[in-house]
Amino acid sequence: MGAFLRVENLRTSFFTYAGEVKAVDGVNFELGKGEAMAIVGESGCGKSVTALSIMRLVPEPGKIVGGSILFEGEDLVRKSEREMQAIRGNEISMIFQDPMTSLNPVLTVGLQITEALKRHQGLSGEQARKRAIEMLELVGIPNPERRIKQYPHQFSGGMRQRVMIAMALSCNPKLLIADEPTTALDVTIQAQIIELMRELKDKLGTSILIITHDLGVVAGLASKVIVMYAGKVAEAGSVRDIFHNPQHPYTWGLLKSIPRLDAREKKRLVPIDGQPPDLLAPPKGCSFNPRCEYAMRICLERKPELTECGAGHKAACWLLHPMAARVRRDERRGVS
Amino acid sequence: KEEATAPAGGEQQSAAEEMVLRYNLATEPETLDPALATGQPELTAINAFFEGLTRLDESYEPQPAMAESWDISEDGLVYTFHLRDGIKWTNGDPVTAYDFEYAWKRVLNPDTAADYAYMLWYIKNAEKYTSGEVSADEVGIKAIDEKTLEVTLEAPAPYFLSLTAFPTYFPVHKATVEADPDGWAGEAETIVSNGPFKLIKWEHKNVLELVPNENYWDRETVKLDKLVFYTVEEESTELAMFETGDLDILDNPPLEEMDRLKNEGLVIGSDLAVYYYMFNVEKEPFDDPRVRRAFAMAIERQALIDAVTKAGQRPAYAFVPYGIINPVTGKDFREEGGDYFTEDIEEAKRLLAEAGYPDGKGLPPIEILYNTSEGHKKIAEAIQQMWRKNLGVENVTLRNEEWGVYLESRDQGNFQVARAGWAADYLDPMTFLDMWLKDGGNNNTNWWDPEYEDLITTAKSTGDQKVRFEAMHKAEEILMRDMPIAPIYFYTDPYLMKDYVKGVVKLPFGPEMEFKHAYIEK
Amino acid sequence: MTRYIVQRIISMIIALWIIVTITFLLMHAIPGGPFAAEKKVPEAILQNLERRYHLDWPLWKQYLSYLWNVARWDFGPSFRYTSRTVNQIINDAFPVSATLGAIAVALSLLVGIPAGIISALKQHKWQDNLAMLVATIGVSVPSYVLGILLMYVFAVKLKWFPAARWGTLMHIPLPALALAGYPTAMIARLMRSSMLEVMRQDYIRTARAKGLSEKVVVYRHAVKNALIPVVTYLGPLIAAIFTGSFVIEFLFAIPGLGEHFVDSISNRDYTLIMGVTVFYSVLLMAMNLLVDIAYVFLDPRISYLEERK
Amino acid sequence: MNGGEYLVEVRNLTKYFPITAGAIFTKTVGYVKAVDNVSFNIRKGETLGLVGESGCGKTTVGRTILRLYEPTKGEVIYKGRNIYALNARDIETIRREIQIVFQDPYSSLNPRMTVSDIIGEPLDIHRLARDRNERQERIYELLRLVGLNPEHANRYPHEFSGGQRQRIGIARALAVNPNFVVLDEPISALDVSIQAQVVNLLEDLQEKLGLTYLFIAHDLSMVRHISDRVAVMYLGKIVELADSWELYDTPLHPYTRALLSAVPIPDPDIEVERQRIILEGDVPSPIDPPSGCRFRTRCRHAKAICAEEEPELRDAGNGHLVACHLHRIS
Amino acid sequence: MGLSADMFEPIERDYAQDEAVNRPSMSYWQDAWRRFKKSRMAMVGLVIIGIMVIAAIVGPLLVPYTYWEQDLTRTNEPPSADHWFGTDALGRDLFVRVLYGSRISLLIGFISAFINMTIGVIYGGISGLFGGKIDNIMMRIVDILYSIPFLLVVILLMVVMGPGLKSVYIAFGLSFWLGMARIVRGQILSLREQEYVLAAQALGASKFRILIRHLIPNAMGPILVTVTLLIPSAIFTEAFLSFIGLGVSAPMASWGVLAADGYKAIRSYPWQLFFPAAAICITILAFNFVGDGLRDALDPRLRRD
Ligand SMILES: Nc1ncnc2c1ncn2[C@@H]1O[C@H](COP(=O)(O)OP(=O)(O)OP(=O)(O)O)[C@@H](O)[C@H]1O
Ligand SMILES: Nc1ncnc2c1ncn2[C@@H]1O[C@H](COP(=O)(O)OP(=O)(O)OP(=O)(O)O)[C@@H](O)[C@H]1O
Ligand SMILES: [Mg+2]
Ligand SMILES: [Mg+2]
Repeated sequence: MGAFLRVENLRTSFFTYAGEVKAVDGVNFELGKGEAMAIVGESGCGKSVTALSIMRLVPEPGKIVGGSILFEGEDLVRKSEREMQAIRGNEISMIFQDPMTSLNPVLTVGLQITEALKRHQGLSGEQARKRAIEMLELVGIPNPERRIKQYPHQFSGGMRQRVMIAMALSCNPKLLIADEPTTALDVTIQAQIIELMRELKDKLGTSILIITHDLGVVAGLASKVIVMYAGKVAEAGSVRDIFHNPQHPYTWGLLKSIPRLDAREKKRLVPIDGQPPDLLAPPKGCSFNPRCEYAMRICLERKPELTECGAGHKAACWLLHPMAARVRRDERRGVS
Repeated sequence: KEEATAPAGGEQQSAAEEMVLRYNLATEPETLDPALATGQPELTAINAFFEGLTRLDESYEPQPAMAESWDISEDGLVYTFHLRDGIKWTNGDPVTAYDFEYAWKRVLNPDTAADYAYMLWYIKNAEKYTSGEVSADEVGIKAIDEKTLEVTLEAPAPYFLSLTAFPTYFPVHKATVEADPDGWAGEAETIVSNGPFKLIKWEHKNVLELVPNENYWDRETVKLDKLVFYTVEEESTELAMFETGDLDILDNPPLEEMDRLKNEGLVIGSDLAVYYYMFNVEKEPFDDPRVRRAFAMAIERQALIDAVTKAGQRPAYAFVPYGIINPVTGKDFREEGGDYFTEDIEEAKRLLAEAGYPDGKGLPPIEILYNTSEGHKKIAEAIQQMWRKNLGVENVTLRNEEWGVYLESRDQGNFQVARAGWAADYLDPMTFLDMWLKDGGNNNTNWWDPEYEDLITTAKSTGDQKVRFEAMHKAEEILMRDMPIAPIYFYTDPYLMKDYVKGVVKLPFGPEMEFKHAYIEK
Repeated sequence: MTRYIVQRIISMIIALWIIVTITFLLMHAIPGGPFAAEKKVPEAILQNLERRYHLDWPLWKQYLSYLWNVARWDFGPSFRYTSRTVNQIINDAFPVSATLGAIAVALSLLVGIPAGIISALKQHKWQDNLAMLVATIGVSVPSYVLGILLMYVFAVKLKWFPAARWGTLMHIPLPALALAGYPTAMIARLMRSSMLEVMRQDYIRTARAKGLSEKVVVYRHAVKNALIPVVTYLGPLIAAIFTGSFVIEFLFAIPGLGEHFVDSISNRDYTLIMGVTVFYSVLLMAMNLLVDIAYVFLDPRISYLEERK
Repeated sequence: MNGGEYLVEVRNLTKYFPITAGAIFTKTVGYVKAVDNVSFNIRKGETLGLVGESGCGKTTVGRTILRLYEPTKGEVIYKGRNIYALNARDIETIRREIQIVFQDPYSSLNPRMTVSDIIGEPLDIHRLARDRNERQERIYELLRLVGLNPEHANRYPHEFSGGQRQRIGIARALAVNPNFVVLDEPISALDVSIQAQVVNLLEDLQEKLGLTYLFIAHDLSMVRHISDRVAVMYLGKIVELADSWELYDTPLHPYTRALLSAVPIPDPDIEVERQRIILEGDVPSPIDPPSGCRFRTRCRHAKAICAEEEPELRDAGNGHLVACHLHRIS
Repeated sequence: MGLSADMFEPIERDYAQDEAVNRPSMSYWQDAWRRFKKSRMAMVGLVIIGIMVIAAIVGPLLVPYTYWEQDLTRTNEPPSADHWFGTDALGRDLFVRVLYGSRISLLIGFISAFINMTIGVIYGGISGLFGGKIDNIMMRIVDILYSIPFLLVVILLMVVMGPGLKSVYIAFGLSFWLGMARIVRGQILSLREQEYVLAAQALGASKFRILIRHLIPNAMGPILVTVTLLIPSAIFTEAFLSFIGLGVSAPMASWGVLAADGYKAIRSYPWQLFFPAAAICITILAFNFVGDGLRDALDPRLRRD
């Protein structure tokens, strides 16, 4: 049967007047049943588009131009719109990144939560309402009976995000795609939500694909991580691999730039220098090369392949090539 | 019977069994109160279910109706009418001379404020009563008893008998009127009448339905089972209804279809009306009779009729239309009088040059005033072009004004040339001629002539038809000599009836059609 | 909202008063009077008439007495339809116009909204182009031409319907169609334009992500958002169409209110002019109030409570 | 407090949103007490962090300070002038000095403006660019500052990713060289490296130009990093306010403690073993907040007095303000 | 694969290198115009309108007839080589009359579009943006203008100003933007609650700026539809005004007047209606093409080109 979800060489582009924006450019990954995987990476590197591609909801003028998305062995790319309707919300649900615009401003929150329940679970109006209230309670919204009659604009940013979460979780999907689900939440609620997801994963065997910038969340929830850069997977591996043994200079940079609560004194943060690439005209060779401290001549000319560098740990970097000089270990560790 | 409720074509067949005649009044009657009615639709409808002392026959002669007979005094001033026996209102009450007295005085009563009160001003002191100068008792209307009505006139009026066939002279049911003086004639339910038919339904702006009046003295003559009046205003719609069989008479054929309808048997009925252009004789250049004459002569009337008005109108070279018989000679007044001018371009040009405008040069800008209407516009456009072409008058513009504004402009003399029309109130040339008196309310031309005034006064103060007609011919001659007006054509009234419609009489003035004798023959 | 509605009603009454006043003044300012005719009424009779209808009063007195009557919803006797009152005329004619108008509005909504939605969903495809062509013809062919064509084809030629008049159900379809032409086109185009906007919003994506069928996505999630321009248009439309269309009523000989709007002015039937004007403006303002209330239902973010500083 | 001139003084700020019921004849049946009698000051050149539970009224505080919402009560003194007493014209000019970065990056960007229009708008409003070239240059500079590619100037908001949108919002706020910026979760959608870049940028600007920030965020490590002082809000009230390092080292309010214990650590090994203070009980609603101390329903240490009396914000020494009965007692 | 060791040499780089921005920055309107130019239908519409305008200006000079010249012997003739569009009831050449008519009708179309885009949009925008009392007052004024019988105003205008296009413009200016104002207001009421308005406010944008730069561009869809669909009503309203006596005097005629003259003859002389009506239809279609093209061009989410 293979993996529960297997994305192969997925390529999604936006065809703008200025040219083709290759938002996702050959992404590969696998996700097992009941597994949680995180996608991290540069803002604008194609994480959300990857997620949308799986849902087959890439907005115009975007198109999936290649690759396949095997979900339980079936290729979603080839499914008809009608078939997708039965899958969306029911088997795969998604929490969108922008909670403000993702909720319909003119329908009550209650209606928006219940409609998927009615459609996929065949609940009656009253049952669905009960379940909606339950879900809202679960995500920590006070006074849910009253709140379900309100409209999204009457909610705070975080509350809207929780509504989105409640909506996505309500149908007990097999795969949950969460695009930055907790950015607007305070840490206590965030912890609560993460806990909720973890439970879902452990008890119901839900697979989770979470996109986040909060490496703390990654550490707390996921077992696998892929790091994306400029539409490509830069590094993929288990959480441990990524946090303790990162192989890609971009991952190093990421880890270096976090301020930590356990730090003892205020230090200046260390961002990655340079500008992110323009996906319209990505740099030749490795797209990270203009910002890479360790760039070599080959990086300017050839794209690095994703190469194995440990069990289930891969990175796309010429530094891993046997011919490249070894970079000092502590340098890679980044922080501390 | 069942099909009577079916739409469209169905109604046609039921007509065969039920003898229904459907006619289009063309507008909603403003009222069905004989005292207040003024327009043709009202008069037509009222004439069908009310009746006066007399009724006009096919040759427009007054025949006994409510009155069985009458006596006229030697001097022609006192008329004594003898009412029929057994005449009844629709509610069963007898129709009496008192009803007439009441009705006529009601028309004259200042509080009634009837537009057509002046139709009764031939009666002694009538005008004074309307103006509030004398009381009702001094008016020359008197019911001697239930059956006898005595009417005294101000001056001899030989056409008085035909006037009594006019709806303003119809009787009304006193009790009904007094119960609701303003509203009784607004709904079918409250109307009590005395004519050949009886109004049973009046859906406003939609349909009026009449059935024979069982109480009518001449019930046998009335053969229709039902008379239906519609109020369709648009001519092309009327035509469509005529074609689908929803109407039996087409009374207002659209201009655009005239050529086609002529081939289908359109009857050009006569009408007592004239279409003319009037000149403001106080405005340049029409203060000069030669100019007026020249302009009048330069209109190609027949071409205009053929191309534009199309309804077989007759070109007018005088003011009084055809159709009024001189009782002395038995000849038509118009034919006796003949044409007073001809279309003669050369002569027109000569006159214009003589007036100081050779080839139209030096003329001030000229403006033709007309009121909003497709037909008036076309005529004005055509005449503008004719003046341009025939007289070389380049600077003619058209001014279109909304009806009320136009009337005001006319009244204030705020025009150079304006279109106008005039229709008869009664069957006598006087109805056309007394308007050109100096203070005739409708004389907007500012023209007057002392000799003309004398002639009209003479004609008005005698009952001697010979003197009258001679005076009137003379007066018209003076009018046409000075030409404050350019007659254009005499109206006609084209209509088309289904061939199974019989006995309907087309009237030249007042009510449009007489339905008393109508029947269907299939 | 309650306060808002109360405020609105007060402002409507003030507006109504202004309308009455302006119309009254305009009416008396234009030349011509109710008794003017080509064949003039003799002076004495004219005076009687003016006395009867109080036109001999000074204008301010006429105005005040009129205001008082309007306040009691009494429009007085018609000058033209001498045996009837303006109230009677309106009461008789309005139901006819309203029936026809309601059918026409329903028709234009039933056709216009789906047509607009379909064109938006199939933007630049043949469905859209066809709808645009039909809509263009719908607005470029005035209703009288449409009416006359319908009458010719369906009454004169095919004899499916009576040519004109009012009374049975069969009298309704042709004028209703002619009447519905323009609003249908307008609604379809408005709907299309706002649907195009709405269908690209993120929340539509969310709805799709929930696996809702396209129908539900469109009708539940998109239409409500797209309806505001259509509803705005409906306010004045309903007021206008329910009080009748002059052209259509004239053409199809329908005993509605529409003709009175024009005829009363040509006739200088002062009381009728005022009556239909007041009636129409009350209806219009009521409809616009309903529209404004509908906004709040369509878009809960709209609030009338706050005045923006 | 120890010297320092206050740039912004917030006094008794209160903002209630009415809740209505009924369809047409609606009436107000209650209020969401989003911000309830909040007072604090911000010194010139400092960064005040504002943290708290989601929905506790942080955004509302930020927006009301700028008078984007009309306050229910209270005043905000900016440079000695009460912002709520200004007329419309003065407000428009004062907005050159006070800026805000919106929490929701997307809906606060006009979908029909290109990025260069959006960032150029404040320049146009306050006439900060002398000509087109300068305007253009400034736009490119701002884009680079926030880590966006100037090549993207012609794109529209919907063509950007979430984080990119957020940066557009930051660039827009910085365009006018403001004095005081309310940053409403400005970096939540950014990846850590860009976060670092933006935070560094904010700090540089503060250093160079003496900017003052009100920094609203959930990421406590970032808040501590950037703030001089931190205020903690709970259900429309400020419950604790202290110097940032002080607050993190010795949190006094039970809610603050719970909050700090919940911060995830970006290390899978530590994260798995972490002990958190789990807040129990239902989250109360700002519509009818609990009597007395608003946190008492979820507080493990709640005493009888907590339900009776509302604790005031008092100085617990060293400028560390806290609103808790327990603390006073202990 | 031919990898040589020297390719793995680290390189020195200078981070400060600023790649020059090579795409000029475009504003929304410039961008919209660029997209508009690419829309084929819109360009077709523009070309048709252009041809119409040129034909209106020079067309009449090229035809051997004048609009007033009658030939009463050749009335109601069907189209022929002599008279391309046939003749009317007075024997005038319809082709040249349609050409002349286009002068008035196109002008009226543009004027109505202009009035709507200015008075209507701004008025509705202000009303919607300010809301509250101002909105209440402004919308009651609209109600009042809607309610006062147009015909009365027209008659008064006719008396005061006399016929001519000037009075037509005034009549239009008084009434022809009301629907637009309401549509725009409805849109603005909903748009003004958007966050980007708040954002603009926070930037210190004036009310007027918010209206012009933020709200109206977002309300453009319904605005364009309304404008394009009101053009035919404007053309017919002008015909009605001319009929009452306000517009141009006969024998000059606009398309609307020609169509109104022609419609009664629809059964006997259909070409008298057909040609002016077709001219109107084509023009409106062209305006619709342009309107749709504009709508698409103004919607940045629709960048499929
Ligand atoms: N409609 C569009 N047209 C053109 N480019 C687009 C469009 N939508 C997204 N992009 C581009 O695609 C790229 C990937 O976007 P995506 O939303 O997947 O980023 P992301 O990884 O989710 O970033 P973030 O963390 O900031 O949300 C971005 O560079 C963005 O600019
Ligand atoms: N327009 C509104 N109408 C009614 N209630 C509102 C409105 N805006 C905000 N609220 C309510 O006010 C409270 C505070 O909202 P606010 O947006 O200030 O929270 P926040 O602290 O910013 O939360 P978050 O961190 O989730 O953004 C919430 O309960 C919210 O539901
Ligand atoms: Mg994203
Ligand atoms: Mg917030």
